[in-house]
This record gives sequence, structure tokens and C-alpha cells, in this order.
Amino acid sequence: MPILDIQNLKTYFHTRTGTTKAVDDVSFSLEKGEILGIVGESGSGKSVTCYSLLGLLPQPPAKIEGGCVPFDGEDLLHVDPAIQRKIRGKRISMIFQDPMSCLNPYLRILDQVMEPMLAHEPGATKEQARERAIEMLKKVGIADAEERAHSFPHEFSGGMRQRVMIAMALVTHPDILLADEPTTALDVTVQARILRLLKELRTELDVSVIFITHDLGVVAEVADRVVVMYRGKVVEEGTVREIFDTPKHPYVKGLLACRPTFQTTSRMLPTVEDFLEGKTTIEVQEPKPAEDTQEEAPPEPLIEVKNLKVHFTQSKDHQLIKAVDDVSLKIPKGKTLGLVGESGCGKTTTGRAILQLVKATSGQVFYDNHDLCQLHRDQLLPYRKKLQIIFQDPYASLNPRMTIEQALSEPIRFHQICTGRAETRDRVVSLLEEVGLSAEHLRRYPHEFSGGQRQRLCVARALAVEPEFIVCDECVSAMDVSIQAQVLNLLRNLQDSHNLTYLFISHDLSVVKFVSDYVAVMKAGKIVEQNTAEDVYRNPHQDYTKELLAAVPGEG
Amino acid sequence: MIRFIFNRFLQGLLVLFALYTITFFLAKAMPGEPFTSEKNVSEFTKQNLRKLYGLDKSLPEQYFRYPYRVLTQGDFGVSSSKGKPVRDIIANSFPVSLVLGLGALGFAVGIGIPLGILAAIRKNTWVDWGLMGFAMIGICVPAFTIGPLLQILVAANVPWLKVAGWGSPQDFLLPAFTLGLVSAAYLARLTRSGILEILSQDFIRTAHAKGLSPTTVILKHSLRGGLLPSVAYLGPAFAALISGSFIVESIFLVPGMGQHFVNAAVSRDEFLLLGVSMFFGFLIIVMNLFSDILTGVLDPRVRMGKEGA
Amino acid sequence: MKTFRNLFVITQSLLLASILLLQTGCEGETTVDKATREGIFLMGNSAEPKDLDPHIVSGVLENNIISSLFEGLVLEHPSKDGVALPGVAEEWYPEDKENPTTWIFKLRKEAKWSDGHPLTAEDFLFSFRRILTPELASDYAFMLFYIRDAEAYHKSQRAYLLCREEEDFPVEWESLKDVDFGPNDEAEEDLFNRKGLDLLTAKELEELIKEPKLFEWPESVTEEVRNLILEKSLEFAKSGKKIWDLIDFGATAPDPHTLKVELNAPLPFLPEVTKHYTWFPVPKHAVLKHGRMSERFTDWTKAENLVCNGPFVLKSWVFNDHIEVERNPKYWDAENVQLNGVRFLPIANLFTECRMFFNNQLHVTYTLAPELIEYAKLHYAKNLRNELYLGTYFIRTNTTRKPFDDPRVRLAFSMALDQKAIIDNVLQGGQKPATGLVPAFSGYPDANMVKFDPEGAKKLLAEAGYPGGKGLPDIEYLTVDKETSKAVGEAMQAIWKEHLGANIEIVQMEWTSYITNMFDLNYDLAAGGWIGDYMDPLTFLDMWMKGAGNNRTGWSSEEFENILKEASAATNAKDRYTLLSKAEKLFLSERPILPLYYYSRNYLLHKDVKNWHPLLLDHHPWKYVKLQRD
Amino acid sequence: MATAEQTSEPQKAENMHSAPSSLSKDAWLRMKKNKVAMVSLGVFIVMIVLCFAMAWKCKDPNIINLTNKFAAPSAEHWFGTDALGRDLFSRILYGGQISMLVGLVATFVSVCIGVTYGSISGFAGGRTDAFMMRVVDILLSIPFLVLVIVLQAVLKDWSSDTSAWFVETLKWKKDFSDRLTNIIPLFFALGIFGWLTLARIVRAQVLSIKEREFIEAAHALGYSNSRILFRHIIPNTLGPTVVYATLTVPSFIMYEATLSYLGLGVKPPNSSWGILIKEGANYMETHPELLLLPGFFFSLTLFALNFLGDGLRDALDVKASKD
Repeated sequence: MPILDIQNLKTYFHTRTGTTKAVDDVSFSLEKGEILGIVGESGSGKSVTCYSLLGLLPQPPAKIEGGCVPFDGEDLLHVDPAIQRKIRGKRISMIFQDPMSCLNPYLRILDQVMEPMLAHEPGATKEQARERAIEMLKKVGIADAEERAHSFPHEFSGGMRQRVMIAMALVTHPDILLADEPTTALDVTVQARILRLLKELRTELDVSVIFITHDLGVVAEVADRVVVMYRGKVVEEGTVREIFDTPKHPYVKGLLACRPTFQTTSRMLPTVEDFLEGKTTIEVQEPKPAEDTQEEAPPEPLIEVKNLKVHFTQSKDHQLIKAVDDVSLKIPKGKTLGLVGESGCGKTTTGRAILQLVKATSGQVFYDNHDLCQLHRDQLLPYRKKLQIIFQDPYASLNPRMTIEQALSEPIRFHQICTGRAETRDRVVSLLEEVGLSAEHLRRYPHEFSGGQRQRLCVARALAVEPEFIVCDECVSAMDVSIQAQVLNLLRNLQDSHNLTYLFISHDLSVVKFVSDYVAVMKAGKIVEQNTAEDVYRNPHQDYTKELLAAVPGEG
Repeated sequence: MIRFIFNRFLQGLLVLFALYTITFFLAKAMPGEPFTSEKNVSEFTKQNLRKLYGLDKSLPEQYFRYPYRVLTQGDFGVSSSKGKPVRDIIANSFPVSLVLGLGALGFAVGIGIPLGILAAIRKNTWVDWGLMGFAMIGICVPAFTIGPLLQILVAANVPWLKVAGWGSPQDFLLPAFTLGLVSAAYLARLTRSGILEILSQDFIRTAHAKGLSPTTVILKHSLRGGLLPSVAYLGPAFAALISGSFIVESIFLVPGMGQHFVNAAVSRDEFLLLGVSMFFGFLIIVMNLFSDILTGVLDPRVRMGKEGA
Repeated sequence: MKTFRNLFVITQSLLLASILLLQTGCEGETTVDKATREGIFLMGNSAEPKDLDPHIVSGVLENNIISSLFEGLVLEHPSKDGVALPGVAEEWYPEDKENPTTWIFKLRKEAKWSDGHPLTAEDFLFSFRRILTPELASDYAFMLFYIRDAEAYHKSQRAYLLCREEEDFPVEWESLKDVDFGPNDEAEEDLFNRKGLDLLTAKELEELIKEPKLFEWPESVTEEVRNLILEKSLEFAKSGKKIWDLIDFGATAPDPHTLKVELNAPLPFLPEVTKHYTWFPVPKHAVLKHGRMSERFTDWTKAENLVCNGPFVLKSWVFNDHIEVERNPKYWDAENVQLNGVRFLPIANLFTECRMFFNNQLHVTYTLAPELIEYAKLHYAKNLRNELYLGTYFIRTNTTRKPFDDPRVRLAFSMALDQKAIIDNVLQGGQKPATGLVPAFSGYPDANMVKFDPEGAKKLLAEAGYPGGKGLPDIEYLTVDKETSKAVGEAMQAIWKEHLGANIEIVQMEWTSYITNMFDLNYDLAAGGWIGDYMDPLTFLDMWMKGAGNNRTGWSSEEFENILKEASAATNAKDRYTLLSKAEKLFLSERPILPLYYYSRNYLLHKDVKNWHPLLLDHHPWKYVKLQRD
Repeated sequence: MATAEQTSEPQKAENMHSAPSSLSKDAWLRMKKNKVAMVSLGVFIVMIVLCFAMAWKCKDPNIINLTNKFAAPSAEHWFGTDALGRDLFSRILYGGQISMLVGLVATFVSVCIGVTYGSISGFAGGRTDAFMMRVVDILLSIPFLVLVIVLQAVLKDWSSDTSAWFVETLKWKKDFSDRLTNIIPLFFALGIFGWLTLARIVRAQVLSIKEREFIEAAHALGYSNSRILFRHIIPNTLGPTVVYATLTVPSFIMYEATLSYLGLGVKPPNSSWGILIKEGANYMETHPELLLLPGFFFSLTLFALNFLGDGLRDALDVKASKD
């Protein structure tokens, strides 16, 4: 008998602009002791489903329009809020995606972990709660739990925080754990450890888990059974094997296909749209027979970085932080160098130092045989338009108060690429068309676009000044796979048509493998391995590289 | 931490010195002098008076003499209008202002913050609009209207409340309320927006997911962060409250410090003016520092570095 | 949400509960009830006194306190103006009734200071010398200038004192009045004129003799006189002697209980003058215990140190909060003192003061805000006091500037001033329209020269070349930052516009700026007024002499000054009044000021207060005031 | 919780048809949906029309009729008369001209200074920032009254001289140029102090905005510092600025009364709301209408302004426009 049985759940959002059917007639069940993966892209309604179960949606605008979820003799969807509170955190716990923002920054770890127990077990003394909290923190793998429990969340790393979240969720020994994208924001190696921990805890504590994620690799790694959601509906349900080996729904097929893996060799990715449009055979461009030339003589480097060092002094404790420590790189013209490493390894700082956005402590950055580090602010101006950057968060990197036309025409005017009003406008329109948008978007603001469109806009802005070199800083990391595929295809196209050179910074090894000609692996400010992409992935030399590759979910 | 305080202390000294310079020359630029009187005071007497207060000396000499005497002898000069050492005047009136200011702060915090929280909970309802309208009244209606109204409507009808005067413990109620009202209004607005900001954060969802009651969520999880803007406001505001208010002191006959700012300026009482201005500057510096430290206490992230990650 | 609202309710009710807790322990008796029962008089006294040293202060509010602590030679009568009762002096008389230049005061033998120390004539001599000492820089020292050589001492008139002994001094001393013996602040920076000849040190005098250009003499002074003065001054300065040794001071003590005062000129009303606190004795032994004679603000006036001789002694002085005095058991007439004590409250805010009275917190207010007169008339008619006061409110004109350099314009503006309308509608305090400069005195003729006559005013203005106000420049009316001053200004603005077609611009300033601008003659019209210092018309007239501290109109008249001089020599009171009246009429015919009204005092007095009678100077002798519940 | 992605693509496209062309137009469209803000705007416009257009049709506010003081409301005098028998209604309307002008212009001036100063301070950071903020500390502690007295002395002759110049050279009406030159010194006094707190608020905003990626993108595009500051940072600080600015309007209006009494502002017999309230408060016991009527106009305008400010903030916040 399933421990949780969701029947015909309907959750709609009523806003001024209309009604969104976020969850539309969804039914599935969770068996005792299993890990059920819910897969879907953002907006598919997978998170809203879970929030509906716990009554965590703000009402209005959300409204549960129908369905029932019997649990322990009550209907979870229509239960008195006070009783629901007793279930929440006691019988059903939840962990969230971003452990950074989901832990209260103002309270100590211990207080937060103790809190559910104090709230739900009226008889428990503070001392008991403390003991249990420490025990649980130990169980999730926090060393020196007694001491570290008195720290604040910001003193923990991301992985540690997620462990704290798990400890907090399990401290009351719940029957069900809802895990909403718990590993998405983590590095691959950390992600692997957390997934392992979850599996262990499931058996140890006998808890059933609903695991929500957009990452098919993760699901393959952790789940027993999978539910795939698309636009508020369940499109497919089955065991992991069934879903991965014999997907039935075109959406699921597309989802599986558009994800770059180590095995992908094509230059372009199929997109989900192709599948939804009913194309049965997916035509992707064959890889160019370029490998020969590559191996013979790598073309002239466009960018050469020599012994780059960036050091910071922390303002409070005056500690020297070597963010980038003696890095040397060569990026051939028209090629892509992938820079991989875990968060905090200095890959982002390297990218910014190349663009002179961060002042280098020492070392040189040559572009066309000019050392950019030596140039004065004014002298740098002509190079600014040759070197551009695309950031991870396309929303944060667009000025929210500028229309697209303003945002795109500003660099064009500023660098005097076009002078006339009409001329500028034509150029903006052609840029938009180039990235797959159209002239009707000119007057919109960034927030009116979806994530993928926004990233296209960022690409368009970078292209506006006709650069030769673009740093792509985690530029697809926050995206769903289907959109990721579109953006990656766009970058590819542009590289071919404009002969662009990329520095592709990412923590996602599959994506890097897909886009890069060369790969450099970074750890703690240093490059540990650097070679052609094929060589690095097939034949890693360093232990660290091997560890990274092994941790990639779904590739083991 | 110690280094931070030390740094700010040094900056504070520079601020005080700059403040002294400006106040000194402004005081000199005012028309008239301490001995300007409608009485028939002869030029001869005035010269003797100037000699008495050292005002006959050259401007640079006077400029350096004051800080020299303050630093070496702790001598802040004698007030020409009150005939007492400035140090004694401040020592006499500051404790009164402190009590009044603390009372005002009590009212401000006791009224402003609960109202702000309530408005935040009932965001965009009539409760919210009503409370914010009430706050607006607090900001709009000046002390010289509220004070007399309280005297006429409250003090005149409550036997144990006096219209004005200072001495019995209940005397601080009306002036403190009058003084604190504006701050209460500001605090209500700041608390409201601060809490709303925090309530939209992810960790509030976590707290709900734990099954905590709404009260606990508000009090334990959102109040601390939601109060940060209020704390930043309270630093300088508290300095202003405890350094007194001319209007409130005049209406309620409170022997506080605020009246000296006005009286010293009007009677060209240079030393008293310098004394109270420097004291106020000192309070501002200390309170700003204090509010920065308190922000650190409330927000552990600020203590360590700028941001956690 | 519900729990939250509860929390809110709880905090609020806690607050209320704490307030209610305070309520217990307060009986139903009002502050005034209690004070009346205890015999403590509660007085609104406008502001914190500058000091309690009679030689330092210069205000009315200080007088209220000081007159409870100290007693002068004679005492005010509780109900009659211009009548002197025995104070420290048992009896007093001029040596020559016809020519009252020398006065004898017989001091009572039992007079004592509050610490038991006997009070003798020596204390008076010390006090006179102290207030006149230049270093003490008392604002009010001029009140003693009637005494022979007092002025010369206070102003350190070295040259005069040295030269008057010289029998064969070549010229009349009078002819040297333009010499800068005293300081001249308009002189150039590097000249000794700025400091004043009499104040130069020996070193400076030597320098001056070497380099005569350092001092500018009037042309008329001969070389011989110049050298003589310089020589004598230098000789004296070198000798190290003090000015005090040079003078022949008019006050002496033939025996410890007799004070003899010789004056510069006959002064029939000297006892009136001695009622002023500048003439009060201060305890020599106590003053010297806490500092030098000429030191200001020493500790002798502190509550724990103050020694005095009046009906009360200082009980407590809480800065800016209150001053309380209590019975002085050593006072010679202690058994006739009616009150047990007086509490003076420095209430600057007029409205607060009245509301405190309405709330039974005061026995008497210092004044009554004009805005509240209507309310007081309605609800507190029995308490409302409206008394004539020895003062005149007027508008100064700047006679050095167009258009008020023309007396016809001044007269026209004065005649167009509808005094009654302003009094009745703006001030409402029962003031009397000013018919002259000097308020009504018994025996002194009313000048009766100022009248409202708009037609005459128009005519005069036309004569002066401004028919219907045409050609009149914009006129700046200077006044202070008070609501009433502004209202009066606005009313006059409208009246002058209506009757004369004049454009008045009202300029409000805070007090010191206003005084400074007025003193610098930087105005066209300026609000002003004068409260008499003593019961004599002269207190209103001598301020208009050239260079007198309070003239500030730029107006002067030789003739006016000659009449005043003549009057000061008059021995007969009636002749004197006639002369003074003549001077007043002359002054009014030129109209350098536009009299508006004679002051009245409006205040609230509790019914428990007895023996409190209307007095022109409003100095109520404390020992007679009584509190009694009917 | 409804994440940015939740609204699906097709719905967006529908909204796009009426795509506005600028931030202000866009903000206006959003504000039209906010009822409270629109009512406030209505009230505010009525006030402006009353004070600036209707006032000329009313009685002369300065005509004194000493025998008809404190008259009750009548057809002749809608709100009755004041202590000198002047028509209260037209005094309130004429006073409103001054007060609104002072409140809005002084706020505008202080917003200009405060935003520029605060954003430069926050943008520059480091020692420049510390220095600029300490300057604010100093200005905050300067005794206000002393400065006003000095200003009054310095500017005393300035305003009449300037007024005379306007009349002679530019042939302005004397009355008008007098009123203008009288209130200009007021802006000096208010301008010196009004911007201090605002500068602190803006600075705090800038500190967080300058870390955002679009600023880094702007740097990468090689924009000059001033361009980044004025085109990219300042527009994003507008929300809190607007709210704070509306909160300061009442204090500016009340300060005007105090300053006028010190001779730095409106010259009698002209009036302003601040002065009317200040003087009306003195008649609280006997003629409360002298306080209540101008107080009502004053509060109503400020309420309207305040809710308008809130609405404006929401309207300017392009992100919040979704729900």
C-alpha cells in the first residue's frame, strides 16, 4: 500500500494577467521506503505539487482547485491549518534547492536543527533536542558536530549547508522526505556525496523520499521510480530503466536526447521542440572532419595568459587569498577552451582577470600580442569591444530598467559602431534576429523574457560590439536542459559564422566536453591539467580530474 | 573588531575637529555677540566682558585656545548666558534628556515596531493602509501641535498627570510620547518594509515547512532580519532623541539639553554652543558606531566579512 | 495571525497597566492646593536666571528671585507706587532738604546676614565698589552713576581724574569730550583710539609719546594739552597706583550703621533708585570667601553657599528646573513674613505657563499669551489681572535714511497709526494708546501729543513730497520672531498701506540679530519698547541723548540735551517735572520714534494669593505676600 | 514562490502588444492599476488646481478687517476669518502655493543632491566613501539654527537686491519677483541639510547594486564610470528614494514656517501652511478651526503624496509588475 497517494491534484495560480494551471490533474503514489524521482523542467509544476501537499503555497494567488491526498486519515489538501502544521515537519519534511538562502542567516545552526523537534514534541526538553540534533548532524556527516553546531549558516560551505538542511528535516524522524532539487546548486563531487548520503539515510531511517530534479542524470543515480512532468501534467511514469531505455512520450525522448553527455559527438544538439513537433528522426549536423587539422597544428593563440596571479586580502582578518595562482593558458583563434573546476577554484576570477574586470596581481594577458594588464583604462577601451563576457545569471546581468532596445543600442552607440538612429536600430534588430529573437521584442524589459531568451539577449549584447573573444561564465548552468541545448547551439552557430573564440567556464563536465576543443582543469587557483578535450576526458592524468569525471551522475 | 572600532574612533576624532572648525567659524559669523543687549551696555563694559571670556584675542588664537583648554584642562569654557561652566550645564541637563530620550525610544519602539509588524502581516489590506495612514499622521503632525493637544486633552483630565514639569516619575510620559511619535511613525514604516523583505525570503518557507506557527515564524525568523533597517535608522535617531528637543522641552518644561542648542545660538553663547554641538557630534558618532555594531549582532554575516560566499 | 494580534494586545495592555500602577499613591489634592496648605508660593518666572548675583544680572525675572533673597536700603510698598518703607535702613533723609545732594541712611543695628554675620555700612560700600569695578563688567553699573565719581571709576577716566586736580589746566574739560578717552570701536584697527587713551598701559603710553601718530586727537586739542595729558597718564601708569585711589568716592560710612551718599547732582528720588537690586548689599565676607571681588560667577551664589539678608534664603537651585527659597530666620522682620517659601519655575513657553495655571500648578503666571486672553476672559475672568505697567511700546525710525530723515514723514507715520484698533483687536490686553513717550505718572503731565489723525497724516506726507505714498521707497520694518510681534507688524502694514499708501516689508529676525541690526542702523522702522528701571520720567528720556546706548535712531538734539541737563540741576521736584515734560514735548515734535501703546501686564493670579496689589513697576515685596484659602 | 519562469511564453506575448516605449510611460501604465495611488493622484491634482488655479479667483488673502476677526464661516468667508479678520479660505489656498512649492522644490533639490552624493560615495567605495560619509556626519551635527542665522544675515540684502534686478532688468512684476526671491534663500537652508539622510539611503542601495552582474557587464563594455553611475546605477535606486522623499516633504513644509519666522523665507503678510498651522496652534483652545482647517489641507495633501510615493515605487519597480 502506498504511503502517499496523490489523486487528481489541481493547483492553479490566479493573477491579474490570467490563470495559470501550474498543476493540472496530477496523480501518482509513493511507496513506503522508495525514492520517487519527479523530473521536469522549470515551470512543469513539480515543485508546486510538493508545496501543495504541505500547504506552503501563498493563497492567493495559488488555489488548490481539486484532488485529494489521503494521509493518516486526513486529506492533506483540505485539512485544518493547525493539523497540517503538525504533519508538516513531523511526518513529512522538506528540503529545498538553495541551502544558502533556505537556512536562516540570523540563527545558529543548532537552534535551527533543534527547532522542528521542539515544535513537534512538546515533551522534549531543550537538552534532549540538543542531543538529538547533534546526533543527527553527526549522522549527516558533519565532523565536530558539537562545536560546529554553534556556527552560523554562512560559515558553512554549500554542501555542508545541504547536510544541515537534511539533518533538520530528519531530526523528527519523518515518514516522508520531500527533496526539492537538493543538489542542483552543488558541485558534482559534493552532489555525489549528498546523493550517497540520502540513499544511506533512506535505509537507515526508513524514510520514503520524493526527489524533485530537472537533472535526468541525478534521477538515474538516485531514484527507484520516475515521474516525468511537463506543463503541469504527468507525461510518463515508470522505473528508471523503463524511462531511460524505452521512453514513450516525445517530450521525455527529447529531454533525454538534448542532454549532452560524454558520448555526444555531434556539433549540434537536438532540441525538445524537435521531438514535440513530432520529428521522428533527428537530424543533427555531422561533426566536421576537422580533427585532423586540430591535431597537426593548433592555430595561433588569440589570447595568451602567462603566470596570471590574482590575490585578495580579506578585509576583516587580513588573510591573503590566492584566488588565481600562477595560471597560464593559450586559447587558439576560433576555438573554445573549457575551464572546469568546482566552485571557489578561481575559474570565474580567471575569466574576469582576462577581461581586466579584476586587477591582476601579476602576470600577463596577451591579446594580439598586447599585454592588456599594462594598459591604462583609456587605452583599454578599444580592446573592450574585442573581449566580451556572458554571465551565469542572465537576469542579473541585464539592467532591469532598460528596454532591450536601450540595452543593445547603448554599446553600439558608445563604441561608435553605428551612429545614426535608424542605422543603430537596424543593427539591433539584426542582432536580435541573429540570436533568434525578433524586432517585436525591442520595447520589452528583461523581466518579460524567459531565462533562455534573456541569455540570448546577453549574447546579443556581447555580440553588439563585434567581439572576437567571449568569456562564457557558467552561462548555461542555471538552465533547463532543453533551453541549455538551444543556447549551446546558438553559441556554436555564432562561433562558426563569426569565427569567435570562447573561454567556456563551467562546472558541468558534460557540457564542457560538448562545447570545448581544449579543456583546462582548475583546482584551488591552479591549472592541474590542460589538454585537448578528447584527451582530458578519455585519458585523465590527474587524480583530481578522475575524481571529477567519476562524480558526474549518469555517466558511471 | 577592535581594529574596526579603533579606526572609527580615529575618524570620529577628525569629524569632531572638522565639526568644531565649522561651528566655530559659523558662530563667529553670526551677527552680534554674547554681550549684545537692549540694555545700555557701554563699549567699555563690553571690552571688559570680552576680556573676561577671552573673546578679545585674535581669531586664530581663540580657535586654538578652545581645543587646547578642552584637551589639557577639560575646560569647556563658561557659558556667557547662563553663567555656569558649560561642562556643568551639560552634566546637569544630559541625564534629563537621556531619561526623556529613552522614554521616547520606548514609545517609538513599543508603538512603531508592533504596528509595523501588524501592517506587514496584513499587507495591502485596510489594516495596513490604516496603520500606515496613522504613521503618516505621526510624521505630519508637528510636536508643537501634539504637545499642547496632550496637555489640553490628557493632562487636564487625568489627575495624576501634570501639564508640564519634571520631577515625579510620571512626568516623563507626555513629553516622551510627543518626542517619540515621529520616530514611532518612521519605525513603523521601516519595520513594515523590512519584514516584508524578509518574508519573501526562502528561509521563511523552510520555517513554514518545519511546521512552525505563524507567530514563531514572524518573531523568531523574520523579526531579526526585518529590524535591520530600523536599527540603522535608530542610530542617528537615538542620538537626536537623547540630545533633547527644544520644542518638547519648552512645551513640557523639561530641563533637558535641547533648549541649549537654541538658546546658545540666540544669545550667541559661543562656548555653550560649541559644547552642545560637539557633544551632539560625539553622540552621533558613537550611536552610528553602536548601530553598526548592533547590525553585526543581529546579522551574523556582517560580523565576519561582507558576505558569506 | 490571531496569536500575533494577541501579542500586540498584550504589549499595549502592559503599557497601560504600568501607567495605572503609577496612579496609585497620588491623592486628589492639586499641586496648588498642596502648596497653599504648605505656604509655598508657586511662580512662573519665564526663564532660568543668569545668576543670583545682584551685580551681574540685568533682567526682570532675576529681580523676582533676588528681591526675595536680598533687601536694599529701602523697601517697596506692597500697594503704593513711589512709596518707600524701611529696609536695611531704618531712616533716611537728605542733609539739605532743599538741595538733596547728600543723603544719610541710618542702618538698623539688628540687621544680619543669614549666616548670622552682622550687616554694616561696610557691606554697602563693598557692594558699591564691587559693582563699579570695571573688571566685573556689570551691565547695570550705570544705575550707580548718581554717586560722586562712580562713573569716573567705572569707566577708568584716568585723564579726567588726574587733570581735574590740576588747578592751572589750560582748557575746560568739557571741551575735550570728543577725545577718545574710552574705547572707540569704530576707530581703525592699529590706532590706540580703539582701546581708549585712559586704558593704555605704561608701555603703550611710552610708545605713543614716541610715535604720536598712533592716536588721533580732535584738531581742536592743542599740543600742550595733549602732552600734558600723556605725561600725567604715563606718570600715573608707572606709579602702579589704582584708579580707586584717585577718586573721591561719594559713598562713605561715618560709622558702622550710617551710610552717607554724596551725589553728583541733587536727586530727590534717590530712595526710589535704591530699590533697584544694583543697590542691594552683597555679603563681603561670603563673596571674598569664594573668589576675588571682581570675579564673576564664583561659587558664592550656589545654593549651599549663598548668604543673603532678605526675607528668604535659597533652599535649592536645580538648573533649568526650579529655584526654591525658604524663610530666613535671621531676617530682622522674620515674624511678619507670611510665606514659608517661594518656588520659581523657568517657564519660557507662554502657553505652557497658562495651561499649568489652568491645571492648578501655579499661583501666578509671569504673563499671559495674547492668544489666550480671550479664553482666560471666558473661563478665568476672576484670575485675570490686567495692570498698567511702567513701559512704552514704540517703533524706532532710522533718521539717517530716507524717507525717515524727514520729521514730517515720521510724524505722518505716527499720526496714521491707529493705536486703538491694534490694541483692541490684535493685542487685546487692555493696553493704553500711547499719547507720548512717558507713561502716566502721578504729578507728571501727560504729553498728549500722539493722536490718530489719518487726514493730517496724508497731508503731512504730501507736504514731505510723497502725496498718497507716491515716491516712497519700500520700507523695511524690523521685528522679532514672535507671533504677536508679527501680528502687530501685519496690522500696521495694512494700516499704513491704507492711510498712507506705503509699502512695508516686514523683516523678522531672532533676538540678537534684531538688536544688532537695530544698533547698526540697518533698518527703516524697528519695533521696540522700554520698561522703566525706576519710578521717574528720566528713565524714559535720557536714553535719547546722543550716543546713549539705547538711542539707535540716529536722532539727536542739542536743545533736548540742554533741557535734560537743566533738569538734573533742578532741586525742586515740580520744576524738574516741568523741564522733563518740556524735553519730552520737544522729542515728540521731532518724533524719532512712533509711540504705539503703554504696556500693561496681563497675567493670571490664583485666588489664594493675598496682599498682591497692582504696581507700576510690578515689584511685589515678598514679605507681605500671603497664601490663604478662603 | 511563483518563480519567474512560471508564466508561460504564450501569455507573455499577449501582454506585449501594448508594449510601452519608456520607463516613465511603463510606470504610468502600471500605476493606473493601483487604485489607492490613483485616488491619491486625484486628490493631489485637486489640491494643485485649488491652490494654483482657483486661488486667483478668491479674495485677497492679505486684506485685514480688524473688526471682523474670528468670523464664523459664511457665504462671504467660506472658512471664516483669522485673528486679523483675513479670509481663511484664500489664505489656505495662497499658503498652499508656497508650501507645495517649498515642499516639492526642496525635496527635488535634496533628492538631486542626495542621490548624486550618495551614489558617488557608494560607487567610489573605499576611502572616498569613508570620507564622504564622514562629511555627512559633520553636516548632520552642525547646529541648524546657527547656520540659519548666518544665512539670514548673509542673504538679507540679497533677496531685495535680486528682486530689484528682476524688476528693472527683466521687467517682472514686483510682487512676483519679491515672492520668488524671498523663498530662494529658503531652498539654500533646506538644501544644505535636506539631503543627508537620503544620501545614506542611496549609498546603501548603490553598495548592493554595484555588485550586480549588469554593472560588471557595463564595465566589460568599457562604459565610463559616470555613464555606469547615471545610466545604470541611479535608475535602480529610485524606489526607496521616492518613498523616503515623500516622507521628507512634511518636514520641509514645517521647517519653512520656522525659517520664515527667522526671516528666511515667506515675508508677512504672505503665509504658508506651516505658518498657518504654527499660528493656528496658538488658538487651540478658543478657535480650533484655525489649526484644523489648514491642518486638514496639509495632511490631506501629504497623505496623497505619501500613497502616491508608494504607488510610484511599486510602479517603478519593473519586477513587481507581474502580480
